[in-house]
Amino acid sequence: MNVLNEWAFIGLFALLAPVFPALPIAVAWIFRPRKPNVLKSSTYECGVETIGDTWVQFRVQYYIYGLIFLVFDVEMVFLFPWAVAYNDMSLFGFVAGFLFIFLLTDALFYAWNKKALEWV
Amino acid sequence: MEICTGLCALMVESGANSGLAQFMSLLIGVLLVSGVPLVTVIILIWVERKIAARIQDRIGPNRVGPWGLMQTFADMVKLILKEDITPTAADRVLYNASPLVSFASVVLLWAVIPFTPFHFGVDLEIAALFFVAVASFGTLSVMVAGWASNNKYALLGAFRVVALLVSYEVPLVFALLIPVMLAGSMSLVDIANAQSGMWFVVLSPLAFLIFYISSQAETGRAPFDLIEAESELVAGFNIEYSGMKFGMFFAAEFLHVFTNGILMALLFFGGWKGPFYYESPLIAFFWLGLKGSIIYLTTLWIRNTVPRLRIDQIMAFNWKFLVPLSIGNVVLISALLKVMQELQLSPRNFVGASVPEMLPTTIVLFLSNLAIIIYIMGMLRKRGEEMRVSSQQTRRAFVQASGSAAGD
Amino acid sequence: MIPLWMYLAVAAALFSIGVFGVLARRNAVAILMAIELMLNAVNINLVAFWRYSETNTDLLLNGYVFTAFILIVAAAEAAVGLAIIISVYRNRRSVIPEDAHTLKG
Amino acid sequence: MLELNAISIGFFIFTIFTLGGAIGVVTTRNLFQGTVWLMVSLFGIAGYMLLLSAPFLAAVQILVYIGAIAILITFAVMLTRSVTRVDERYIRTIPSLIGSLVLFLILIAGVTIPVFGGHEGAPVVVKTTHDFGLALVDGNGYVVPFMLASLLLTAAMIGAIFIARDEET
Repeated sequence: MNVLNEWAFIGLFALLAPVFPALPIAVAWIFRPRKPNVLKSSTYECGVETIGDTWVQFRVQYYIYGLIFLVFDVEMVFLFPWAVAYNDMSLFGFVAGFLFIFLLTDALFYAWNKKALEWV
Repeated sequence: MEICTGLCALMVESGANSGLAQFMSLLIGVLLVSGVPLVTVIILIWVERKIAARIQDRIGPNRVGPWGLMQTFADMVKLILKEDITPTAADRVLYNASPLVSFASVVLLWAVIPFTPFHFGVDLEIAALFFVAVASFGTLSVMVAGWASNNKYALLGAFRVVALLVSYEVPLVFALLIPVMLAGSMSLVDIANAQSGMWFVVLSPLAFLIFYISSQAETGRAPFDLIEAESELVAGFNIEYSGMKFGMFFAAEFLHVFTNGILMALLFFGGWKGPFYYESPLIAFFWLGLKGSIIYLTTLWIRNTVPRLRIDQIMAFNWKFLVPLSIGNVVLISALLKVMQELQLSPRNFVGASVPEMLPTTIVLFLSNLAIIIYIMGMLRKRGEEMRVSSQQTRRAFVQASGSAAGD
Repeated sequence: MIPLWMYLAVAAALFSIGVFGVLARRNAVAILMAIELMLNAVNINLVAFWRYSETNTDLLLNGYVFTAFILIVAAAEAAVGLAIIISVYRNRRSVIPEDAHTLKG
Repeated sequence: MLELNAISIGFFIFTIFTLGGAIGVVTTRNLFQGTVWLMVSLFGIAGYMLLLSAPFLAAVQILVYIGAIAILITFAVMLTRSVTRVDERYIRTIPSLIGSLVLFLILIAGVTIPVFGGHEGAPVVVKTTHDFGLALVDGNGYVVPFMLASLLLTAAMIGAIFIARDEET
């Protein structure tokens, strides 16, 4: 079983996976009643007609959470290989990994100090 | 997977085209493996409803079939016969694609789950990372669903869900780093095999707890389900969905919870390891299923008993507590492990290590984790007390103020 | 086996599309997305060259590390770039780069 | 010239994904759809990395782009999209189109005309994640990039938070 064959399996799986939910939806599409009217197909908000756009103003806090998440997620690019090879490293391996994590934790504490983690 | 290879050989022998035979055997393998989650989800829906009912002192589904076992099929018929409304303002393509992606991303996770040491879809070298990467499609589908509905509440709900999902992914991944580090591999088969001496949950209970809590949040279950809050809000990002498409979001959530249970059994509880697991693959499969189910049942228990948290509490709990704790745990475990290895007290490779070989490592790691847990519990208790006292004072002041106002 | 030049051709096409997006789009976020496309075209090239390079044991991981590094740079660029766009939007109510001309002499 | 097998089929599919998604990004009017197109395109690139036997990079590509950058871009789109709408998509369309076409032709000529030696060989050993991890902390390896990456991310995070935060809070 070589590497590419494994991924062929995953690829086929990924192609087939959406079919499973699509099948019942397709069956439902055949059987379901279809009686749309203007009121039924309008946006379901609070009974009153929708005013204005969906583009309400969002708070910057969402972006800041996304940002911190992005940084920690990207960090995994290096941390996962580091963890995989960890058992075969010397003490220096630990020191390097520690420095790496420490620098990033710094940024987290900066955000904490600046009250950027607060959901106001 | 040997089934596939064997089948392939058989087909080639009987004179079939080798490329076609390979493709057919792959296809059969895919259908076999993907059958497991699809069958499971049908049972899960019944289990979840029954248990929720029992906890709430109800009987639950009991009409269709024995013990209501056929309830799921009745539900499916109902969902099929429901009218499926697509709002006129919605973005049609994305609106319809989103439930498909949501369910497919969870089913796809099962491609890498090993059922026994030798029966699995594929044993990827990067399976752990694959899990996190594929789960991110689920996050994206939530976002797309919320936006494509073109509804203010759906969009707001989707944003809150996504903010929560991405926040809790950070401690989840850091906790995932610990089994990967201890086993020295990202393959789930290797990780389970490396626990022959000692389960990783004993080596680092803290990592398991963090993983457990954040996967509870990742699946949007109570106490982290404010974003959906079925009984109070009108539902979150899936407000505009109806009929089978809504059912798909629901089924995906149920399946995801169980998948997480199986994953935790593999990462922390030795997977299929148990008495006599090497005798027969069925026994190995039984152990994995048992462990996964127990973890799954505890999540149901929590879901039905713990009250919801406010969104600011959820976020503060994650960023100010779980994330620093999980990072600290990684640093602590890696430091102790390296010291033990340098002192020759710990094996460099846990695969096949016996219990006595693992003992010093286990004791040191377990005690250090335990110390941290006790310390944190004390800290939390103190903090909780402070909050309780201050809230009581506020209430008393309020009562006094309103009482004097009434007296006037 | 796919010949190397096919990967490079795809990367070239991707890079050109990205360049077009950067030059022609007006919205700053769209420009940022086009920049991501260009960075990823470079990534295809790096991985392809890594895979097809002559065997040289010392340099076997260069392409790998480069690619990982570009991922990181792309992430940092997206984070800071979008933050700047949000900040400019907050002050000037505009996401068109031409509108941010305070520093023009 | 190309035999029909899993790799060439995969290459074909991923090319459609990559280039189709890229064209979607630069032509769509709606920025949210643009983000989805970008993800389609980057998914195709992850597929290329698989074909080039770098599954780790492929997974990371999906993790970072679809998992994180897509979310971030969407948040930014929503944050900047409520008051003004940019009605025209393009400025200086024709010159940019010509410029990028010329660039494309030059690049295509560069990759198809083998000026810089034509040999191609696959490395004997395909390195694994494990070797990558070891090289990261090897003093002769990539320990400096490893640390620099951390520094870069820290700087980016602090800078972005500083810029994006509301001044009044």
